[in-house]
Amino acid sequence: MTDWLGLPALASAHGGQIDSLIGWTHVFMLILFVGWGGFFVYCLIRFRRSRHQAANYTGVKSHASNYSEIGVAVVEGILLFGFAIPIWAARVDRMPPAHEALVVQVTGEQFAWNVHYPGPDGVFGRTDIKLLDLQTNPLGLDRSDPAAKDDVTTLNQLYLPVNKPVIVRLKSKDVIHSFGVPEFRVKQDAIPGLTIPIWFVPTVTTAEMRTRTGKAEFQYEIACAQLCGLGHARMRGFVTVQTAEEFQKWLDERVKEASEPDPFR
Amino acid sequence: MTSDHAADMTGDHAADIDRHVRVYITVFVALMVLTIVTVAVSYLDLPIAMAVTVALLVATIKGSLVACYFMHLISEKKLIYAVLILTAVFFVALLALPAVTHSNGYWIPE
Amino acid sequence: MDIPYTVEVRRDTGLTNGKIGIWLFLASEVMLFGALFASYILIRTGAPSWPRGDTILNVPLATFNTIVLILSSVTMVMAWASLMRRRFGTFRLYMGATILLGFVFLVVKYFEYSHKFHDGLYPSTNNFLAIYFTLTGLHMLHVAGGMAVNAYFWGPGAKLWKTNPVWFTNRVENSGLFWHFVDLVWIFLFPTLYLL
Amino acid sequence: MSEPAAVVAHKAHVAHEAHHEELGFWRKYVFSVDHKVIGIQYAITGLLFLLFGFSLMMLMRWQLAYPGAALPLLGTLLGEARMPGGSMLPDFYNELGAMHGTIMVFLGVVPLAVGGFGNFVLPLQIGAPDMAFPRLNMASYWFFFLGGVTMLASFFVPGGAAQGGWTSYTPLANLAGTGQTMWLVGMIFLITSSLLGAVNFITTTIQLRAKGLTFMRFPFFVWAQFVTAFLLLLAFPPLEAAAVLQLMDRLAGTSFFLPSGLVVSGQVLTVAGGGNPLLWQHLFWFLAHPEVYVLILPGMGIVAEIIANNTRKPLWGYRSMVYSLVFLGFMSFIVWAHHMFMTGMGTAMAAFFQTTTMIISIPSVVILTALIISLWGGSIRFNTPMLFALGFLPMFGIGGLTGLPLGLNVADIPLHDTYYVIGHFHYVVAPGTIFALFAGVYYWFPKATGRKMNETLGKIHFFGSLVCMNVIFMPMFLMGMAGVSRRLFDGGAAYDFAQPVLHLNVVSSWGAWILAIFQIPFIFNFFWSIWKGEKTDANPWHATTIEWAAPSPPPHGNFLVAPEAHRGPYEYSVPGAAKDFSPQYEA
Ligand code: HEA
Ligand code: HEA
Ligand code: CUA
Ligand SMILES: [Cu+2]
Repeated sequence: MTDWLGLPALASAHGGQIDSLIGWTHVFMLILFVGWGGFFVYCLIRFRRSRHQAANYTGVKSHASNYSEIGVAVVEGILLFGFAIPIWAARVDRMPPAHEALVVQVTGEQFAWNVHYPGPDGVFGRTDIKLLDLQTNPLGLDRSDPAAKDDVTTLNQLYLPVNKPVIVRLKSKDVIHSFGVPEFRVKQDAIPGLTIPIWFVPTVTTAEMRTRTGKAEFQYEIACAQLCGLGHARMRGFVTVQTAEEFQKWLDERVKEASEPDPFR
Repeated sequence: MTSDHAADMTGDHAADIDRHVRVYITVFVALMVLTIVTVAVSYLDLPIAMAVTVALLVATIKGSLVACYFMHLISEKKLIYAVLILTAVFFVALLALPAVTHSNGYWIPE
Repeated sequence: MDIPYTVEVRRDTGLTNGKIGIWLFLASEVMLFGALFASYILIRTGAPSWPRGDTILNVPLATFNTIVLILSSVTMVMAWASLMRRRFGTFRLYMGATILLGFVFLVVKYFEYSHKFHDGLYPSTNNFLAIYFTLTGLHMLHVAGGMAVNAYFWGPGAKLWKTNPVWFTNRVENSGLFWHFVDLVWIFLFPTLYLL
Repeated sequence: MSEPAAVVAHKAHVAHEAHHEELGFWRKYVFSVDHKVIGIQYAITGLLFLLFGFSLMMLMRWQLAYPGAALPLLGTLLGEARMPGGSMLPDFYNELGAMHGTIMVFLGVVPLAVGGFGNFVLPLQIGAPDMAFPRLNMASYWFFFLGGVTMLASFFVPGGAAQGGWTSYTPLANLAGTGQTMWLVGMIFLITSSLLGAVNFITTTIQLRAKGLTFMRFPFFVWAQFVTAFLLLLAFPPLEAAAVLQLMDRLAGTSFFLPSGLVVSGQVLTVAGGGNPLLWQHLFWFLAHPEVYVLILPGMGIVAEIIANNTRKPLWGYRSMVYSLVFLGFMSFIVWAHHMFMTGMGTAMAAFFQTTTMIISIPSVVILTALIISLWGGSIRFNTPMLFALGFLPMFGIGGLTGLPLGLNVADIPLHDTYYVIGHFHYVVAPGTIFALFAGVYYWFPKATGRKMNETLGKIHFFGSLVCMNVIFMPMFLMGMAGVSRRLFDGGAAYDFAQPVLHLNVVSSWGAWILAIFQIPFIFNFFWSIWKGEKTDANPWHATTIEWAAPSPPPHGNFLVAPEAHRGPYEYSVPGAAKDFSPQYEA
């Protein structure tokens, strides 16, 4: 119903509402534009000098315009209180409890996305900027902390299970970035000094999206939407949505790697 | 009224200038007293909320005294009032700004 | 060609151009300091801990300065009143006093600042000092500006008294309005920075 | 007829000018205190800055259309530091972007719309001899000039000009180089200039109105300037404060905008911390939203004047337009956070700012509707000013309407910081405001020079620009919908999801370059007409407002006989009147 808008293929549970709101708003805009535009053009043709020598001092007498303006106000009111505000409330106030969702921390930096899974214990290990090292430990994760032992970190690769609520806790190390995934209809600034949680439910696996779009190498992309310096255009991450099993398998392997004693550490 | 003075400085105005001057002196005394009060109160080490209210209250009184008498707002023209009321409204909007930022975000500050 | 209502008031508004002009300017100043106060509140309420002003700053000195500035406001308004009474001599005295008091304020502030720097306390030390130096610094600029204007009316500008006393009186009143505003700002700065 | 009277007046005036004030070249044309000269200085400087800002954008459009490709000849001229081998570096792209925005808004449109038209037309329209504070007026121009020079100079400091966008978001701006400091200093100059101007405009409008010119007899343009002046007066100081704070952060090492624990490229930032990046955004948008109405209101004023004049009938619903205008100005102070929907605001705050944003759209609808209805029953003359004024209406319509989805923050989620936003506001400022300003130039040119601009060239300029503007900006909505972020130095080439719409970048770019070609007739027309244009009398358009009572060009002091207002501003085609216009200034 909203294909005509040219939005990217939809792949999240809440996205439908957003699309239809955008859709209806644009229908409303089109009606206004065509309505007003039609009247406008008609006036230009009918009242051009050559055809209408003497202007009419009073012009329009009817109050139709007042009604149309009230109409505009009413429609805007409906879009606002009927849709926009409630949907936003759902985004913000009805965040699922952590135990029902996959919680993952995504930290933006110039110019990459650091992904951090708490691992089986569901607890994020301590991080400390003193331990931070661009190559080996970009998050400054303190491996000596028991909670950190099973933590998994990746760079620019966000793996998610399909049809399960995901809570992404957004952070930033340096400047403001913005975490946007067009197909999920999510976008949120990552602001240094704050941790901002957002949630959504991916509904289409990467594999399925590949068959749907017919693009063999299709990938969900994380696009940084906030100017963050010269690498802004290249601050690109990837989301891989898998079935619950595939995802569990992937996570277990990473956990194993992480907890294995590493001679270099 | 002040600008009317300015407009025509006839003898009989001199009289109410004297009245003005007396007012200025009283206001000056009041300001002094209030200054002492704020400082004194600050040494009482009241709980912060209390201290803030008292300090700002006193400051506001002092401020209004200056504005009303030294700046003659007490007897100013409608137009000036209009401008200042408008400003006051936006000033409030501006002060609401911090509240906006802290009170209503869904972030977890560190 | 000269502009109407620079000297005489316009009937329907009852005001001269200068009077409206200065008040509009003050309105914008209110928004300027308002924004800075808002920033102060935001930073402070966001901070885990905040020092009480008197633990870092010198309250007695500031109290003295407050008194100085209030005094200068009185002398300022007296200067205007003397013009209203057509006593140019006393105007010179009061105006001179106003400028002098302004100068005293700056000197005291200079000592406060240099003492802080001497103790290694800079704007960069913490946000309390940052906001303190920013607000008082900006206020000092205003004091200096006011002094400059007053000095002008005390000295060269005073020529106008001979040719157009009414206009001169209006201009002194307007520069007075600015001076009182600067005083007014300090009346709020003093408790917020030093006492809370 | 007023012409003879005016001409006589003019002669007489010149005569008496001769013996009482003889100003030298500098006092007369450079450091002039005459509002008309200052207005023209503002206008020319503004137009030049518009052209410059446009040129910056044409460079960017090359990079957007052909990312990484070497720009023939010009590219190499710009030097290795900016465009090695002629292909653009991302930092240079960011410089151009930030400066394009800053220059267009603060050095182009505002100086032309407010400084130029406001200064030149407003005192004439209210029958004043000059501004209330002529010296202040001159000061305000020179502050603006200083600001402009500072901004231009910033291109040549090490590290180049500001790169943080015209919004200069912190902490990015804190970390940027010297150019950012220059930007802040430049802004402080520009703000000072605007504040002085605003004080002057408001005082002038209130105090120097001609006898009988009540507020409800004001031309709509005067109302627009009046409201605009209040926006400038009360919204600019917070940005000034913000600029001071950022300067402190940059120069005195404070951290108003820097939270604790920042790590920049692996290095822990050694600052006190404890600041708040959102503080900057609040202070910036507290100005910048009112600012966008500063960009549009004078334009609306100009369009209203021209529509009334060329429909030869009164504006329909003048009163409701005025009330809407005032309401619009007031509301514009409490919608600012709709630019910050994605910073993580809770339900209550989001609801508040969405609601105010929807409310503020209504007065715009009312004004636009009134303007369109005013066409009904008119006897419409399609001269160049009118064409641009008419073009403004649907273009602003598109821009304004696309503001609505942005104002609903749920809908804003996919659209925020994409090219949809770029499309939205360019429709209001480029084919919107810029068209209105062009209309104004063509309309008041005879008043300023005593000569008309050429109609044929004008029509070429209009139709060419109209087409190109849409070719440039319409594709941006599609790119935005597809999710392409703004401020990408490669126009989105790095992203797979952007591939289907990338070709639109090429379309936009060619649109922009061809638009430039269609500006040539205008520039030529402008200068040619100053000397060679068709001579005109005091009131070539048979208009009713008071500026046309003064001779063209008006002498120093404008009117010899102080004009009086005897009726409303737009008494055209009054039933039973001798001619089809009854000027305000004729008894
Ligand atoms: C002149 C400038 C101008 C104007 C007038 C507007 C007008 C409006 N703007 Fe716009 N806006 C900007 C300039 C402007 N804007 C800029 C510069 C930005 C980006 C800043 C940045 O991030 O860099 C921006 C960004 C912006 C955002 C933030 C988007 C984001 O970053 O995610 C929002 C969100 O609410 C918004 C909303 C609106 C609304 C609701 C209006 C309303 O006032 C619009 C009301 C008007 C109408 C509803 C049209 C009515 C007309 C008709 C119906 C008649 C049609 C006529 C015919 C067909 C003949 N604008
Ligand atoms: C008033 C504001 C204004 C105006 C008029 C314009 C006009 C134009 N803008 Fe701009 N633009 C902005 C304000 C404006 N812009 C802002 C604020 C941004 C955001 C910056 C940021 O990201 O921070 C932006 C960003 C922006 C981008 C996005 C860049 C990015 O996100 O990476 C693009 C892309 O195409 C663009 C293009 C254009 C084009 C093609 C025009 C054209 O319409 C240009 C039209 C200009 C003219 C037609 C000039 C007319 C003048 C003359 C002909 C002079 C005659 C001279 C004499 C007679 C002496 N602009
Ligand atoms: Cu990160 Cu843009
Ligand atoms: Cu806005």
